Amino acid sequence: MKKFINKLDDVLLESLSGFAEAHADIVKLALDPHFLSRKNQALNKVVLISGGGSGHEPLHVGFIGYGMLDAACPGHVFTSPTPDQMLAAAQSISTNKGVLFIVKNYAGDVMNFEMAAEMLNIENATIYTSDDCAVLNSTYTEGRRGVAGTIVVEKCVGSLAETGASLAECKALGEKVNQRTSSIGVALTSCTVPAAGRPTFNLAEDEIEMGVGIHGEPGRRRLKMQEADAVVKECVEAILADWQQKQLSLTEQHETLLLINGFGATPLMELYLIYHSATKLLKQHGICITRSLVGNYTTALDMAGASVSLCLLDDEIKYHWDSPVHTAAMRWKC
Amino acid sequence: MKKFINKLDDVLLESLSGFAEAHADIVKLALDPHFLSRKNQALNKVVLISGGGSGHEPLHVGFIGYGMLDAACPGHVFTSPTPDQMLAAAQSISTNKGVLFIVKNYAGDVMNFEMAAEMLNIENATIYTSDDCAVLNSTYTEGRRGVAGTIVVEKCVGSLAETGASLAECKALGEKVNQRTSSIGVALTSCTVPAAGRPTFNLAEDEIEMGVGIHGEPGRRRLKMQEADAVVKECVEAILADWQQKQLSLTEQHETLLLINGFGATPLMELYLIYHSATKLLKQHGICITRSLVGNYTTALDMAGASVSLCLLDDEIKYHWDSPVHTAAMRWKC
Amino acid sequence: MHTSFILDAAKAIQQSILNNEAALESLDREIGDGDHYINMKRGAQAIVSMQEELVSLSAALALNKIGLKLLSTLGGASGPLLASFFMSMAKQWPAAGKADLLSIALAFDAGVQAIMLRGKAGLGEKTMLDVLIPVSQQFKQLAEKKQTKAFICIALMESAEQGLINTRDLIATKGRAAGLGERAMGHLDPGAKSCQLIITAVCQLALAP
Amino acid sequence: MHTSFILDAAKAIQQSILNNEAALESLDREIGDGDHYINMKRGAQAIVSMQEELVSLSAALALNKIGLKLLSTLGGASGPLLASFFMSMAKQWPAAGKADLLSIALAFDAGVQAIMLRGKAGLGEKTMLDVLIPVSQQFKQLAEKKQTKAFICIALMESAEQGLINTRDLIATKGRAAGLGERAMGHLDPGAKSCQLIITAVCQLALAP
Ligand SMILES: Nc1ncnc2c1ncn2[C@@H]1O[C@H](COP(=O)(O)OP(=O)(O)O)[C@@H](O)[C@H]1O
Ligand SMILES: Nc1ncnc2c1ncn2[C@@H]1O[C@H](COP(=O)(O)OP(=O)(O)O)[C@@H](O)[C@H]1O
Ligand SMILES: [Mg+2]
Ligand SMILES: [Mg+2]
Ligand SMILES: [Mg+2]
Ligand SMILES: [Mg+2]
Repeated sequence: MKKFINKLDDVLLESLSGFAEAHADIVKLALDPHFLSRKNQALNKVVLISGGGSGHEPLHVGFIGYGMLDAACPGHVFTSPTPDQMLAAAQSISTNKGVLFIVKNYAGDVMNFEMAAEMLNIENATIYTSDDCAVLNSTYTEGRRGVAGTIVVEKCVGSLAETGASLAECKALGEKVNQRTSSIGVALTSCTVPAAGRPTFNLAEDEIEMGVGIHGEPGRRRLKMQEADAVVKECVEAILADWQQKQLSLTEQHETLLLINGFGATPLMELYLIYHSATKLLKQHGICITRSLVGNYTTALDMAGASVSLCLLDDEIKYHWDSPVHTAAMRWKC
Repeated sequence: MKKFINKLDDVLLESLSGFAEAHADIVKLALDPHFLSRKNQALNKVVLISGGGSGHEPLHVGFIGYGMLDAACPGHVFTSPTPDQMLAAAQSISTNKGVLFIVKNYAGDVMNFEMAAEMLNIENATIYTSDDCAVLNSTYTEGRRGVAGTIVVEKCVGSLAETGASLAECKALGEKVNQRTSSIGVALTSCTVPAAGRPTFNLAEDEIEMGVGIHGEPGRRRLKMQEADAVVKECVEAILADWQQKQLSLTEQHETLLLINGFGATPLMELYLIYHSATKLLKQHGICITRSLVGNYTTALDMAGASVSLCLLDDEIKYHWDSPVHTAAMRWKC
Repeated sequence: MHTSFILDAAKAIQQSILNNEAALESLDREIGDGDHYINMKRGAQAIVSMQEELVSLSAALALNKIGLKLLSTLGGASGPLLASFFMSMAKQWPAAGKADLLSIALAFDAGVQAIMLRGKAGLGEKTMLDVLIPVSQQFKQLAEKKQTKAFICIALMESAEQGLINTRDLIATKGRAAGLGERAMGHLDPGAKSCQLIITAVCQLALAP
Repeated sequence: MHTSFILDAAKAIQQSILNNEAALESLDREIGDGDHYINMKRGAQAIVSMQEELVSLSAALALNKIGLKLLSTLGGASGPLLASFFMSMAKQWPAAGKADLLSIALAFDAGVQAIMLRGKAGLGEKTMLDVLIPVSQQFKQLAEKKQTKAFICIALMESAEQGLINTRDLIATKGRAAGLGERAMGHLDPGAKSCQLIITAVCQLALAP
């Protein structure tokens, strides 16, 4: 394993420090317990707090700022943050509108945020994101994972919160966006957790993992590498099947947001090729794409691979997606 | 080699198509010869055209748009574009202010742009960027390479051109920014050119290449992997030595822009750790950092590694760096 | 049981985790995300570092502090689960001088119940509970039957071992492996492995002369 | 020399490039950026595809078209250089019926001069010129001495081979390898290798009965 690190124990703090220094105009870093929050906290709005294991950057720290999150609690690499972080973050920001936690649906994240929520003496609610449609038998298990679609939830709820909307309204919008978003990822290589020092899993030189999780969790099936169009086809069809199962109905005038997310080591050149492939296939299915995002937004350290996310827009979601945002990783109209 | 591609011959065109589709609000793609240009071309400004081999995305296509480039000519992977591309791009955009080519200083790029410039019947000039201070004996050779610092040149000249400045003024600013910017990169792994199908060079599991070029050209020296601080120290000292050689003098009130650029496969987490390390070291040398950029901006396909660039700001450069920009890869204040 | 035993147990557990790095690490790489060893190591280290702070406390207070510490250092899924275990066990812990085996077994069981509640899980879901539930049941039964400490310790170690082995052929329905379906079969659950290590370390310590 | 010879030469060159994939590819990987083989292959393919368009043209016009085609397909450093070579050679090409060996040698030399001008390079800089300059000089000398075609062809192939070998121990001062300093030593220059292949393919064709 070759990585730019000093001591293993210091990776997280040094990296967060660099992030806070590079974006000192937007965020500030609190230590012990660690969390990052907006430099200039807006008052009179629902406080949006997300978090999760580190190694998915820019998620979530890169989405702190105007129009998106108020704070993010980074755990160790691929390890959920602990409740004291969420408590400290929530308590450091006081508005009279309550706190909304945005949590990716993983056992660890769920339980840590849940304990924080129980301990917090401020009105609060939680949105669990679960856009990953990779896992087929998820109805028999504790449910689907939250992956790249989480960004769309954070962006839209962030925009709504900025208008002074209530906790219930923010939660409702977040749940709607989550419900209308499906994602699936493919790994070409494993990732390497710094502290482990070796790849989490092994893929042969001609194998790929379809439906991989953003921590390198095995997915739906392992298959031989194929041409991009074939791989993307399986992704697109998984998403459309999921939409059918969710009974998302497509009107004539429907619009969608297509997000091609890189896992960290896949060049932009390939991500745009995937985007092109996905648009071709989606068009064949009569899907109309009117918004797009391509890049490394929800990564899995140094994994090569990408995920496809599709969100069925409506006027409300579109409005909040388009509205101004000013964070380290996403900025427009301001 | 596992990559998201269909046929080798189609990689570039499919990827450019995806880019043009995903950013149809900003750019349009012309075919045969290939180039991308702004969707809404501004009149009455110097036309800025850059280009180079593909595989460095978002450079240059990601920097087309308001406040930056007017067009970019992408060559095959790591291969300079051909003069007909530059000619077609220049001829498709007509303003009365002339054309400024921004060219990274590589034999191939230089000669292809030169031939285009000779064949073009529109007033034109060229800026050659040469920020890479990795190569020690560059005074005896045809000169230094242009690397990540090129973005700073494109951003600042782009901003100035938007004000209606003349060709000479734009060229002068670009050359000033180039002169005040030094960069050096380190590779932890090679990259793999799709058509070659195998890594360009080999690094042992404990080796790194200091001073690597953005095409995987060997650099200054090969050394054993060390802790990040030691690696970054060598980079920072190379840059400061270069500044001394360039006789850039630092006033009490000097300000700098620190750019930590990922080569493609290095996670943001590590890039921010490098940023932290570099700020620590630069502070020790009395350098004051007031602007920053961290991310994958000038990549080398799937190479793991990063480069450090430092630009000595002045009021003019700072103004043009801060001014609004709206491109696929860099957007602020609009 | 005295606080000093708890402190010694913490050290024994830490040692056992460190000794089993390869196993813990590879199990979570196989059906999880590869961080379980690191999490457990960090948690154990944090507890062992509390020696001074804990030594003068009652066992119940010490157990509660341990739970709180785990809550803020472990993270992941195992963090809130093991933290809940210790905090709930602490609540039920018998008063000083009344710590007979049955009341310890009941406190232990309260801890296991807390994990079930927090994780919304039961037996057969391929989690740490596949070790903890049978161990707890047996502990209560044997303590009710007034078996000796030595007998109980040996039985619990066996039960833990068996519970762990049982996880091998289960399909996971909780935790990170829940997405794997049949592909999780043939792999032990990492959390079950650490619980088996913990139980074994404590029982061995209790058995020592 | 007739246009048909040029077309046959293009095919022979293409074949030679394809046959030497491994060498061309690895040389540019070692001291360049690994694309030289792909560039040359693309260029050769483009020229071979022009057969129909070229067959009815004069040699000079065909050579000029080839230069223009290379300019728009090759890219990289070799693109403008080889394109300039063909376009300048075309300008100096003797009129039909006047294509004696000396005038061909002079046209070839004009092409090499164009490369020197465009690349601002000369002998000993570890580039294709280390093959082309000696070959051109010898071509002129032997043609002036009215040596036979066969003699000249054999001499030029040897000269190209020697020029290529000479690049091995040079430090590059032009092109992508210029940054390498002493590390470029021990490696042949990829552009020199393709030029040696081109010259050899053409000479062999000229030698064929
Ligand atoms: N709902 C649950 N109930 C009980 N145990 C669980 C549950 N979810 C996960 N676990 C346990 O946690 C272990 C994983 O812990 P760890 O690797 O530290 O956290 P994470 O899964 O968040 O990376 C699993 O092996 C399993 O034993
Ligand atoms: N200034 C120059 N003069 C002559 N030949 C050059 C010059 N620069 C580069 N070359 C030749 O070009 C070759 C590399 O070509 P190629 O790999 O196709 O382009 P690039 O270097 O742009 O990737 C070198 O091996 C060298 O022979
Ligand atoms: Mg984890
Ligand atoms: Mg090249
Ligand atoms: Mg784990
Ligand atoms: Mg090359």
